[in-house]
Amino acid sequence: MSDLHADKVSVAFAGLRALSEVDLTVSSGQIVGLIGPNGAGKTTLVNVLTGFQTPTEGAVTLDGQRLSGLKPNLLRRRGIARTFQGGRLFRDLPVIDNLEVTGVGLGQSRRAAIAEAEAMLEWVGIAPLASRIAGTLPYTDERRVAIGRALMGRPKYLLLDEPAAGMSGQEAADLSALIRRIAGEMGCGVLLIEHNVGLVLNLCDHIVVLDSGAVIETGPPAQIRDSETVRHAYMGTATDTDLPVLEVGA
Amino acid sequence: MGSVMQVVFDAASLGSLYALGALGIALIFGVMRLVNFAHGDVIAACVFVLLWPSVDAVAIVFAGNLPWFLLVPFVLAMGAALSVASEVVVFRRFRNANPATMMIASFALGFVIRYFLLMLYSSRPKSISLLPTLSQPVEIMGARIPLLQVITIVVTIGVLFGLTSFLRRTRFGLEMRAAAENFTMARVLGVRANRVIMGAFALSGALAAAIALILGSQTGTANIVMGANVMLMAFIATVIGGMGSLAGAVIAGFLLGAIAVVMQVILPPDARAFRDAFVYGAVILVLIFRPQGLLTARGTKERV
Amino acid sequence: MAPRTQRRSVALRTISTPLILAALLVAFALVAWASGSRPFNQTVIDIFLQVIFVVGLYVFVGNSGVISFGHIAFACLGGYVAAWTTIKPMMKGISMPGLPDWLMQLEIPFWAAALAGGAFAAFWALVFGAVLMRLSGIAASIATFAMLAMVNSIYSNWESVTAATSSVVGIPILRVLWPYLVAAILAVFAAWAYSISRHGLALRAARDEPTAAAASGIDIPRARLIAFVISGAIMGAGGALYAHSIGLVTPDTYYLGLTFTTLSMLVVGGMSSLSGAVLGVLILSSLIQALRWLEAGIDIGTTTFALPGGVQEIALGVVMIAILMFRPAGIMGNKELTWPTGRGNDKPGEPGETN
Amino acid sequence: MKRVIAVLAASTCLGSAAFGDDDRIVVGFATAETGFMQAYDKPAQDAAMIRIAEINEAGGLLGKQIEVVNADTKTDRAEGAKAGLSVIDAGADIVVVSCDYDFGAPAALTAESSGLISFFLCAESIKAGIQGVGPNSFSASVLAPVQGATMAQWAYEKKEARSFYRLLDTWTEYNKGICDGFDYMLPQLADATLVGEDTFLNEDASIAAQITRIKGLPEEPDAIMLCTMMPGAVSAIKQLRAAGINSMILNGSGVDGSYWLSAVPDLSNFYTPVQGSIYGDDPNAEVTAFNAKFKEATGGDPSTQYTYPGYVMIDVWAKAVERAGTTETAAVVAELEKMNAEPTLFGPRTFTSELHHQNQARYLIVETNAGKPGVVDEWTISAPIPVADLMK
Repeated sequence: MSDLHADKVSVAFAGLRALSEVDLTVSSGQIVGLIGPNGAGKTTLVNVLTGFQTPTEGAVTLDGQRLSGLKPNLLRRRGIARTFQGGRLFRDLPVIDNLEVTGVGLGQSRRAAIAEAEAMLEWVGIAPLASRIAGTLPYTDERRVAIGRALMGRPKYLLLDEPAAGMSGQEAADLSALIRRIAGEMGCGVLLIEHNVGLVLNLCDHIVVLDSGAVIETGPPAQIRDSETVRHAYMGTATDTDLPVLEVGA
Repeated sequence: MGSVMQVVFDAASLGSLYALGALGIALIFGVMRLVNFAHGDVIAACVFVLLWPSVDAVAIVFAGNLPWFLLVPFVLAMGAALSVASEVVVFRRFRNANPATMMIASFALGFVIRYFLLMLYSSRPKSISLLPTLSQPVEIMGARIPLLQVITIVVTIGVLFGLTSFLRRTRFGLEMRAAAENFTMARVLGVRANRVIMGAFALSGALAAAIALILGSQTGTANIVMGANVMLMAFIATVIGGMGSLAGAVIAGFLLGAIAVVMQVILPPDARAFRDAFVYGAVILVLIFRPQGLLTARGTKERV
Repeated sequence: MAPRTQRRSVALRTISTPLILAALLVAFALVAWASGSRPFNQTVIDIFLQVIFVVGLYVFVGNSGVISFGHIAFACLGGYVAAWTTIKPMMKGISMPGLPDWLMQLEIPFWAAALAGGAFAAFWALVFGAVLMRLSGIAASIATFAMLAMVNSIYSNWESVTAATSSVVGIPILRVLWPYLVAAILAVFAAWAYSISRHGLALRAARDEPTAAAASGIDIPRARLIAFVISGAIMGAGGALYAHSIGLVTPDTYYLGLTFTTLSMLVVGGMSSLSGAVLGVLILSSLIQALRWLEAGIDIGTTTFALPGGVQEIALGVVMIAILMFRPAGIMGNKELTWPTGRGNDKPGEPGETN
Repeated sequence: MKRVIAVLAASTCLGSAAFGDDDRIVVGFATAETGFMQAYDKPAQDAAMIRIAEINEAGGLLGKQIEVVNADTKTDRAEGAKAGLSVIDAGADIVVVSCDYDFGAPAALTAESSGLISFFLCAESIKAGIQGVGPNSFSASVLAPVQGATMAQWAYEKKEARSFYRLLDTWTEYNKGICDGFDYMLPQLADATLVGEDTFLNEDASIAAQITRIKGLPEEPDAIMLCTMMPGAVSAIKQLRAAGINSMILNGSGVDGSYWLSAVPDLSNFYTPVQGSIYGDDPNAEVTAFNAKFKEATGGDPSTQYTYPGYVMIDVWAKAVERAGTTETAAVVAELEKMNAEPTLFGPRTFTSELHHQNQARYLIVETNAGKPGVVDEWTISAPIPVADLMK
């Protein structure tokens, strides 16, 4: 069983500790949720796992092999893909090319990259958008393009940074279905950062809760749902947590 | 001891020149993200305002005959005026353009200024006697150095202190610093953009004029391309100092001056001709190890 | 979904751009040929050389978005290769006695010198690029400038091999238009081929969104390096041909003047467009030529109308500023010239298609 | 390919049309009318025009009036090649090119490849001739090394200078030429020593480091051989004097003229070699008469001695044409190469089949004392500088 592992990762910016001794593991086919309030260090952790940030202490390993220190593009070639909060699509390029770029980035020829990109758009369910300029897409479609782009070359792990932000209930449900297929059909390990806690509880096999750069709770959804620590530290009040859970659960 | 002091003075006076230039470039870059290639031509123009337009070999002195206490403010004012005019006429229309476009526009403007000077004064370098009393040697700590070198260093230090307290103490300076750090944010907070930018151009122009005075009295020559060399060095200093960081620009200016002088001193005669290759090699090294510059201005590093 | 899988290949979809540009160049050549004037012929040769330089510059600057002040250094390297390999051995012995023996005896035709110049420049682009391509933005620009200044300083002082600042003469002069036309067209096609290659696509993606490009597996320094080497090769070949067009080389020819001319033409034409690169040259060169004619004086009826000296340069500067004011992204922006009826409005930033 | 041949044929036809035109004699000036070379080209060209006017007034050359065609090089090498082609297409029999070797060479090369004589207005590099441009190329001035050698020998013989310092501006070939001549002469002067050397660049804003090195010497040198040109020369001289260095300064002809002296008030102990004096004190009264004529024609006095070679050029060329009885290149070159110490207004001129340049010449020595330049002596180096030494 292969896994992507953050081993006691700490990151300090100019004396400020953004992460301290964070442990996290994602295995193939597993969906792991990463939640926590704003500024908890979730994106920093994703940056560490994808090579955008070098940990001050600790290490990232893939199947036991140490990865930290490698550049993002090399981690991507090892099969660790990600999406970004802001989307960061190649705005001036058509959708198909957005995917194609990753194909050629991974070493494919343009012809092969186009072929895979077309198949991938189909798989993600946005084939009709192929010729649209990425910068003109609505919000929801942008997320799907970003996911499609990240799935080029069949990565082993996919790190999704707030993919459901601003989505309606139906859209979030469609996204959940897609993420399930990614884990199930592709056997891809997924790390999901999300504010929509309901979605996370509903979808994930395992959840890690960060607060102020440290892991405060970890376990299966049921355990997180009931955790007093999480409720207290993360949400402040109990009522706030219930809302999204009910919404998605319905 | 005397000879070491001499080298220190040589390095400091050349460094001063580059530091003043770098400051002029960095001020405008700070508020506009514009690398102003016309700066060198503003320097040249400031020397030529001392002369009456003519294409003869012999220079006809015009403002150059004023006593120093009138001459210096006159040249500074001309520099500031020319610089502000370039903002109003040209750069104002490029506020939203990308840096490359602005850079080429500034280059084109410099081209226009240079050939305008050529039309008025011809391309022949002219000789001027600017502040001749400065061309006397003085003795300081065992080193006999030209008075002008001392004055250059003193003026530079004075300008640095003046500018620092101006930026720290006055409301205008505060606005300018805010704008240099984050222009959009500064505007939101009520900084008057046009005023700040014009102020930056005026200061930059006055700095160009100060360089013009130093260069003019040092070389005794008015030449339409005389600002180009200082401008290039200043530009390099601005970058290795950390774009947008005024202190970094000054430090890097001094550093470049020191490297150039030290190379001249330590290289064997056969290698001295290649001095510039070594200096630029050093520039590349600095950039490789500190791509963000010696002092990184806040807010210039991109976040994921 | 069926039509998707039948997309024409990228090359077929975009071939119209280099074809149109080549046709434009041929048109210029035919006008010069028809005029029969040797000075005008020489002017058009100059324009073709500028096309080679600006297109070479475009390959790197246009696709990477990094302004390079250093590319003329490669033209310098190429120009001196032409001097080293085409001057008669006896003359080389006089002007550049420090050349190694095999090089001293070498005498090759101009086209081989152009190829050798391109290869030599590409080699140094690889060496310099390996160090410099890690830098981004303005730091990269300054580093490329430092490279130019280094090359200039070395070539200006290495007496025995480059004859220092002195003009090296004896390079066979080639005053026929067609080789330059062919070379310019080849440069256009090379730039186009690079643009549509996977490396070109990857680099343009990195230009627009570097973070996402890195997350897409693109090794940005390497992608830049590839463009740097290819553009270095084009500049080197252009530099060698430039040497053959006037019969001499000096380090000074390949320095700040040419750097700013070529950069200006690229930016005015449209930095991220191949058509912009070519049109920038053709439009600005035509403008310069027209102003020179005016400056030399033209007869209107019985009076001669002439601009005073210096007005030509001032007018050129003013026109450049005006063009950039009204079209900050250059004349072409990031669009390309295509057949008017052509489909494929789906890929801007890539030759052959429009928004 | 056919088209290529067609073009070749077309251009050859054009060329021969120009050669075949025998009714007129045309002097083509491919010189700088704009850009920084204009400052050097224009005075020399004006002087050439004076000689042409004199010849035309006296009945012309081979009985024909000399016509003039111009093309502007814009102080640009590529434009220089075009300007050369322009004047050749306009029927030039001789192509006069820019004063400086670097900027004149492109036009001279076009003349050479068209089989025409080219004359540099005042280039002082040996490459402005057979050794560079080709067998039909000449220069009207004197080689730069002769200037350096002249100053070294004169200072040694007449001023008892023994310790020399060599300060070279590596910017141009001309500067290096002066120092080459100095280097050639110095070992021939018994007990003269080189106490130090340094380099700088014309555009350097400050030469403080170089000056510090001179001041670090145990004793101030008797003479500083300053191999540089305008505008860096003024800057270097000013800084040397400002630092309190009072050694005699020896120069090339490039610093001739009084137009810049205001920048270094009361300059003294400063020596320059010139071919003729612009200060009205030339030992040859005809030079002073020429100066008056020049002023009449152009409205100003000659500002440097580089005015004179233009006059010499037309003078020697016209004599060669007259002797050959034709403007045909080979015949005129042959006549020019026969000239041995041919007298001209500005000293004798010699051309040989080896050298189209002067490797020995009479120079007037101008001393600037308290800011006033004047002729104090004249000097001819004891032997011509061998061509082999010039080619180093």
